Amino acid sequence: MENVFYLLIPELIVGVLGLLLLVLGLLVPKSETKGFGLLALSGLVIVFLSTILYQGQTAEFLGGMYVIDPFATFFKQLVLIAAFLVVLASLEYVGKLGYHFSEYYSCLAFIVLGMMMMVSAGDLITFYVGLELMTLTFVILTAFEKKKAVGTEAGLKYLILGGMSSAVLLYGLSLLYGATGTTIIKDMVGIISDNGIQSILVLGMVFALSGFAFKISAVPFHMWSPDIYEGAPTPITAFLAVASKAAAFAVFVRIFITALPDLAHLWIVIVTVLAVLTMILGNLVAIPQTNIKRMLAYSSIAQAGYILLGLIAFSELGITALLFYSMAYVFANVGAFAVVIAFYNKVGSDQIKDYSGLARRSPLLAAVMFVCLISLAGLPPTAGFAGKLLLFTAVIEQGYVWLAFIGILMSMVSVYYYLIVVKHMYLGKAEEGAQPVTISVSLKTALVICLTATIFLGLYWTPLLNLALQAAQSLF
Amino acid sequence: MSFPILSIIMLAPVLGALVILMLPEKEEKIIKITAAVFSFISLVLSIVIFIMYDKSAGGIQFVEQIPWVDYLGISYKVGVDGLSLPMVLLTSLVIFTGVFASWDMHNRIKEFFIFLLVLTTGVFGVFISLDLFFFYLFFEVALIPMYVLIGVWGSTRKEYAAMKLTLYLLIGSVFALVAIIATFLYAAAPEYLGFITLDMVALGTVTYDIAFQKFAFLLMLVGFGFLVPMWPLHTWSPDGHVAAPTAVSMLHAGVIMKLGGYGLIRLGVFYYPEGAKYWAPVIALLCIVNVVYGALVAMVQKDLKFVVGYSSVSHMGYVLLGIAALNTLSLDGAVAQMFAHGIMTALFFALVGNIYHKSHTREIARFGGLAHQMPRVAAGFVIAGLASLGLPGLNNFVAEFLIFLGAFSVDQVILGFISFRLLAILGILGIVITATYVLRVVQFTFFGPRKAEWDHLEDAKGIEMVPIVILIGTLILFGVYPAPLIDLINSGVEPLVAKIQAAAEIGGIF
Amino acid sequence: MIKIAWLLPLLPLLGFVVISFVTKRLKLLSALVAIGTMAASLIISLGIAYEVLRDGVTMESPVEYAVNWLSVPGLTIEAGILIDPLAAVMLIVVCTVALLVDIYSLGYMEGDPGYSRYFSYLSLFGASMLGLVVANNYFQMFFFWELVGLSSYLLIGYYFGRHSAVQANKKAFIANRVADFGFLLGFFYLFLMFGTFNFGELAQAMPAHANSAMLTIAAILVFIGPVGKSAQFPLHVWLPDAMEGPTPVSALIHAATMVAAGVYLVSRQFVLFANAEIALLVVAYVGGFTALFAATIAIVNSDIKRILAFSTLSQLGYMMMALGVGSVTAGMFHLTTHAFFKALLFLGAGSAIHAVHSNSIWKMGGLYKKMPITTWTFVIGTLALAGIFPFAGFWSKDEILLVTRDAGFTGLYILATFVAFLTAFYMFRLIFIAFFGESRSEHEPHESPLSMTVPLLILAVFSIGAGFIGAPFLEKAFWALVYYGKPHHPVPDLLVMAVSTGIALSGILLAWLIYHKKYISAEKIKERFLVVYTILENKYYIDEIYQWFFDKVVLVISSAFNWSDRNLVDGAAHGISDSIRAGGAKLRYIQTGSMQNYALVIFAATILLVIWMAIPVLGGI
Amino acid sequence: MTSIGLQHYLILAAILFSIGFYGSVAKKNGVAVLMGIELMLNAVNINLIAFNRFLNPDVSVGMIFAIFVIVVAAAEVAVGLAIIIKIYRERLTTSVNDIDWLKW
Amino acid sequence: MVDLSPVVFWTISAIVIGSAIAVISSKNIVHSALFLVLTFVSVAGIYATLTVDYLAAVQILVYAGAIAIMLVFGVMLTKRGDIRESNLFNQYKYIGLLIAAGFLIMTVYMLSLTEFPVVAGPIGSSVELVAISMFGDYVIPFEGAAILLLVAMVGAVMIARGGNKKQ
Repeated sequence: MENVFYLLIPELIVGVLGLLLLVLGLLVPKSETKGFGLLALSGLVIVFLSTILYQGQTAEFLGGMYVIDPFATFFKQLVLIAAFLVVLASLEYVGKLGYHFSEYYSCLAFIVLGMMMMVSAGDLITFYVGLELMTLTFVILTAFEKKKAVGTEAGLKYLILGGMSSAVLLYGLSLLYGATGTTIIKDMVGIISDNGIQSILVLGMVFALSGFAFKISAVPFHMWSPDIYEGAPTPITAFLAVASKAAAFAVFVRIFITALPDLAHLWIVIVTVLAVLTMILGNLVAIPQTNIKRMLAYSSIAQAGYILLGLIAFSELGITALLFYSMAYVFANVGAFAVVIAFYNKVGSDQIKDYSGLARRSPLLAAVMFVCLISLAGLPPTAGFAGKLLLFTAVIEQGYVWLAFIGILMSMVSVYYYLIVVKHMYLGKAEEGAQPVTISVSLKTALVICLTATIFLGLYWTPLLNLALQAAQSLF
Repeated sequence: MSFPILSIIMLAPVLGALVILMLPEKEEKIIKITAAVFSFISLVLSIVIFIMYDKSAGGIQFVEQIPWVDYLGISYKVGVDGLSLPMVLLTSLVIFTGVFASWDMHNRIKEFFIFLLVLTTGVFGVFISLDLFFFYLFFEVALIPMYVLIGVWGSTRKEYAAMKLTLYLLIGSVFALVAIIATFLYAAAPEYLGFITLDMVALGTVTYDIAFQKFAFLLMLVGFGFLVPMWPLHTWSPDGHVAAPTAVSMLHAGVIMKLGGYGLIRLGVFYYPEGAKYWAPVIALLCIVNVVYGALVAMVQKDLKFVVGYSSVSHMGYVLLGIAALNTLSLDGAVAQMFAHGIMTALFFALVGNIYHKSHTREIARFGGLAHQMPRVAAGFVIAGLASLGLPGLNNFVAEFLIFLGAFSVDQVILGFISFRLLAILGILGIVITATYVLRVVQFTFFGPRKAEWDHLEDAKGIEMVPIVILIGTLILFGVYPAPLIDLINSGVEPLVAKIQAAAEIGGIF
Repeated sequence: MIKIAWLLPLLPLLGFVVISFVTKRLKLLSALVAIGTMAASLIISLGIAYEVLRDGVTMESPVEYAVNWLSVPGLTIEAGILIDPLAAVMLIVVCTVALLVDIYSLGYMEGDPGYSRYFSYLSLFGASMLGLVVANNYFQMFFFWELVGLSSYLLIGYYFGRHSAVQANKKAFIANRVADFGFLLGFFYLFLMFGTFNFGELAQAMPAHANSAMLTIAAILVFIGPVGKSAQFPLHVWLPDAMEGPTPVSALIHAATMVAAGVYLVSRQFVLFANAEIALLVVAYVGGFTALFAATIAIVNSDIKRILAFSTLSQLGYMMMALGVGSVTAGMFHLTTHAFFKALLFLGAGSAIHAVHSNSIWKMGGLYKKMPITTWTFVIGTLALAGIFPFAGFWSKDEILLVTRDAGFTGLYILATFVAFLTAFYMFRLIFIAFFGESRSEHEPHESPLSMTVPLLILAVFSIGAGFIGAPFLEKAFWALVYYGKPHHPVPDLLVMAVSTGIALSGILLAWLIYHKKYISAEKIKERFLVVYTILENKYYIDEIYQWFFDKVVLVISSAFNWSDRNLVDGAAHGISDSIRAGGAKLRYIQTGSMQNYALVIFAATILLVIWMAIPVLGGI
Repeated sequence: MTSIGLQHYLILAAILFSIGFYGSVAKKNGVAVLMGIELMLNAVNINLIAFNRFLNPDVSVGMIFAIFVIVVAAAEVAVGLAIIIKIYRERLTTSVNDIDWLKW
Repeated sequence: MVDLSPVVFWTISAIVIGSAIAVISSKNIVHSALFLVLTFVSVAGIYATLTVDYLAAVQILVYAGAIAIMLVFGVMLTKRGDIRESNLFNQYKYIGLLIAAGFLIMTVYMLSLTEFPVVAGPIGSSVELVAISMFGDYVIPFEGAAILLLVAMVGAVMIARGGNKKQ
């Protein structure tokens, strides 16, 4: 066997980073807190750079257990970008927290590791372990905050619902294993076409799909997510909404496209139904929300519906669109959550009505929020539009015009509740004596990155599109 | 590549916005001057291309092209022809005058001009884009800032109106977007182009299947119908006009609504001539509702801006009538009407804004005899009103004349006893109703005995006169000597008509 | 001079521009600009007339030149000049009256704050009217047709501070709009049939379609234009109200020139009507009816300007009737003479009003002592109008009666003769009440200044002499110049002359008896025919009918549409958005907060999917 | 009595899974809910091992999978109990019924 | 075919299901925990019937030994009120039953439709195979699982230390 373990360097660095942070937390005195964040940041940058080294490479090792291909690399980079932005957005938050500095960043690093394992997983076991590493660590980060009962509640809900859903997922995976006799994803397809479609396979597929639908929070498997998004610390919510969803999508796509194309006629209809329900319900329920995190949670649910369109198209273009949109979604959603974080840090409220007059109190926050919401709504000139254009093109290409219609109409519904936020920010009047909202440098950096990326990718999307295309081609 | 004049026209406003972004908020004067200067650049260059455009050659000129996204065949491609050039000129005129019409504003000036200029870039972009991606991109860029502009600086139920307007227009754009995607996917099929492209010119060379045309044109019709606005999709427009601040009303009624007509011609009729023929009867019926209904509703409005708002609904019906008739004269007229109505309605809103700014009311019943205090405003308003009712010597007349003549010459029965000609007659009747409500408003607002209540109102003077003079000048210039404008438009309409004539004979929907 | 005919409209237009933007504050200079440009136009007109006579320009061989104003495939619109004797006559009439009115206004408008504005409007009117006269195609005609309407609108509403004035100008404009609607449709039809607007080209093409239904429809539609502009029944309502404008304006626009434009239009393209017999009949009967209709109203009116206005209506009806029976010559001849004496009458009335500050004839009386020039010129004008030999009206009216009878329209002939009687009667009623008898004025009347009386005198000369240009005993007169088809030399018919003169004199006599000598009590007659009187006094309630139509039909429909717009159209939109919002508000409660509930939903959904996949009918295996 | 085959094990697993599921949704006590999840995971393990044993006994993929499942289950229980303890301290209850502050 | 006494299988299965039902139905959480241990042990018995001895041992050690004890600790630490009423059903008693039954029925139905290509044959030394794989092909998930346990440990401490008493 050729020695290709050097391809694991990114994973190794992340793992070492997590452990290092954990150990340093025991050694360094409590007063030295800033260092952890910066260490985490620089570590993530290094990891990101190391993934760039493997750009475009394809390799498998350990008998197909682990796969490095552009698809995986794309998602790894996506996760790393999200993590980087979240760490930037967390610095101030953690600083205020006053405890668990090192553990916090180390957990983030382990989440990243879990996600990287997931997206690179070539077999079900690796995927499962990565998934659980990610989920469990998220549970910890959701619930660890002291004096915050909703956080604990969210953690419990996530743990129990996540546990139950992964039991179902696991049940499904066990059936897939039973039906094919292997856990290597890319070996399955051959066996399935030899054996034909058995009912156990279908059962396994449905259970697995149910598990994935849970992770990407597609309606009606979404029910956990608004509560957890609302209860979790906001940086974690951002990370959860963006990266965990993206990682789940990565595996979802990899398994269903690579292993189960013979069942496509079955799962595409299911996914279509889920996508429609997701787009409709997510957007409708977001309308009456008064808490911005919860509103963004529902909007994230709806976004998953759009991303599913790429899978429904089941084509190179569709997957490209899915990848592109996921990346666009990272910047937009993290940007929006970063504004929420910055606002919460200063004002201590997540209520939409408290955003009144934000445009006067902090033009930057308002502008970033505005642009990010526009991107989430899929309007030009933002990355969200480019992504949605690709998605809708992909589904219309496959003849699902009605689906595109529902999608676009629902994104117009989403404009309504996004505009409510804009309304408060720009049209509303701040209370008497409201101070300008100051933003820390790190948050400002995150905000500006999100803003720039969202607009740049909306105007000039060739580079990202090419990356996504390369990634999508590696699957087919 | 030669001098990128179109790109500069388009980008000048957004550059202005960037400059303003750097300026401190307190320097209101400098901000306004900056806005004026950058919009003036656009104006001058628009006039330059208006003059330099080679009408005898026709076609698309001043083309700039930069590859953008190869995978989807997207390129940054801009250019103008006889359809878009008048719109570009219109936009630059309206924005330039709009800046001056906002000279008296003092509330959050900096943000206002930033949004306004970004919006303007969007509008320019739509008109010059020759690539569907950029077309749609600019289209939306032109819509989004509207929400904030109306919501923050507006009046009278501004939040409601802003939301309504934005949602209506966005929903309209949904239909257009689906049609756009369907079109380029369709054209990419091997039997047509064989490669995927969003180049509007290349897509125009494809002959689409009739069933597809019917479907796609309907989408375009509904989509752009929201913008035009076509009855019954129109209710956003009076509310929006009323709520918007002066410059936005001007830009909005003057230009944004034209995006609908422009889009319908440029994308709808041009790509799907058969579809257009199929749906023309529906357009014709609805547009007459627009004309007559809009005019009648305008008659009983109590708010000056509502009158103008509904008059826009009515007048844009003529544009649709011109499109429905699908012949050279009517299409010439439709484009000319978009131009003329844009100027006219901008003038209206500039004047109403002027009055409102000073009197803080727009209720017609409270006014009366304002001509005593504000003779210049009154004169301007009367001229705008005369333009609105299609008086010869003003640009609108030429446009309406062409539309009527074009529509009148269509010999087609639509439904039962309703023929195209009858609808054209009803349309012409619309100008009688227009005369009635315009003169009523003029009478109740400006004429009659002097009211001491309004003695504090000052007449327009100095910088306030800039928009009034420019807009009236344009109306008269192209009213008395329309040949440059109409020839230009015609050079753009000719290929369109050739396409319509080449299209298969297909009956209307009924 | 014909070569520079295009200057005709441009000069006054220049005057308009100069006054509006340059001399606005210099009142006298403004007036001089207006007068100067109009005088220049008059000189050009005279030059043109001279050349027409010298070069033998006839109706068949007009001088025409044009440039393309607008040209798109399928449509060419020219801006052109068409000079033939008809146009030349009209030019002279317009320029002369306009110049005199301009001069008159110098004095009449003295001290008015809007002096410059007034003269700018007059110049605008001059430009539009001259442009209309020289037009060589329908489009250009329509163009200026509307502009004269605009000038009329502006001038009627000159006193914009008065409710009645702005009400009147609105009414005038709308009535004209309605008419123009027909006009526009009419020449659209012509364009559809022949593909051109040019008079000459149309004239050549029309005979091929003589009396076709389409041509008839086109002719009738075109005629609606003149019905409005020349205030024929039923669109006459605006003209009496138009008297709200300054009196010189009434003289110029609403008596002499603009209202005659309708007659001019019909004459201009008479070939259209000649080839549509039914349309021609319509013209004749509408004209005849209007002549009678207006004259009856004039009998009971007490406003001096309105009496003159109704008289104008009546006389325009005469002209239309003359055209309708086929004689362009008679119609245009009457137009010419009428222009002078009616202008005279209006200016005289203006002079009187100026003196007594009232329009009511009952507030005047005995003016002949204080205002001799006004009075006697007024009497001359009245005699001309009544058609007393040898005043101008006699010749032209006689010719109309003659051609009507000759064309076989006996009914119309009798009607016209009766109208002549009525005319004489109501005009002398006016004279006797307003200028003779007791003075009832609250003011001390005095003779008007020179700038006002000189035009009166000049016009009086025309009122006496203008008739001779068309007198039947002349060998080469008006009839030889202005005609349709071939010139028709009217043979003087003594019977017609005698009857008309006699009947006019009897009208005068009756008026004298009733209003001067008071042998017959006007009150008694009034009481006796109270119903008739009331109807006449209320002008046959036409205004009320229109008002009712507007208030109860148009406004009601408008309000209904407005309501539906707010409630149905918008209501539907609100309904959709509200239901979406309500849907969201309801759906949020499925999120109960209980995690076991969530788990149940998730598993239930999973099972449903399994069931779905297990049933082949639903697409499962 | 027929010989015991793969189906029997799979059905046993399915029953155990259903019971586990029922326990985790129908019990109030948070610890009982965790117990239910453990039962479900055990059911999966039975599945995995049965498949491994009956279908391809020569490689031990299913067993390894099962071991990882056990590891994860252990970790999950640890974290779960920690959270239950924390929530108990905060609200003095372990009844998941009462934990519904976050909703709508 | 594996030589196996059906009687053993049926017996153990009955214990598994019976004790699992007892876990659910017991009103006392401590009893539930004890039944859970029984279930775990009997599942180990099932493994044994499959001749997977190694996993049977792991099952007893980890589940019955560690997890069940941890759960009992959890019960004790959160003890409150009457222990005999500590494990009651909630409002989803019936609907939960319905869905669980539906789940069971559908799963069994689908399983019954499938033909399995059963490969008879003795299993190799399970411990050996597992050990080789664990540090061979499965090294990445193995390391991942290690980190997972570490994180779970750290996290459990982080969480359990937080939270303050609140009446």
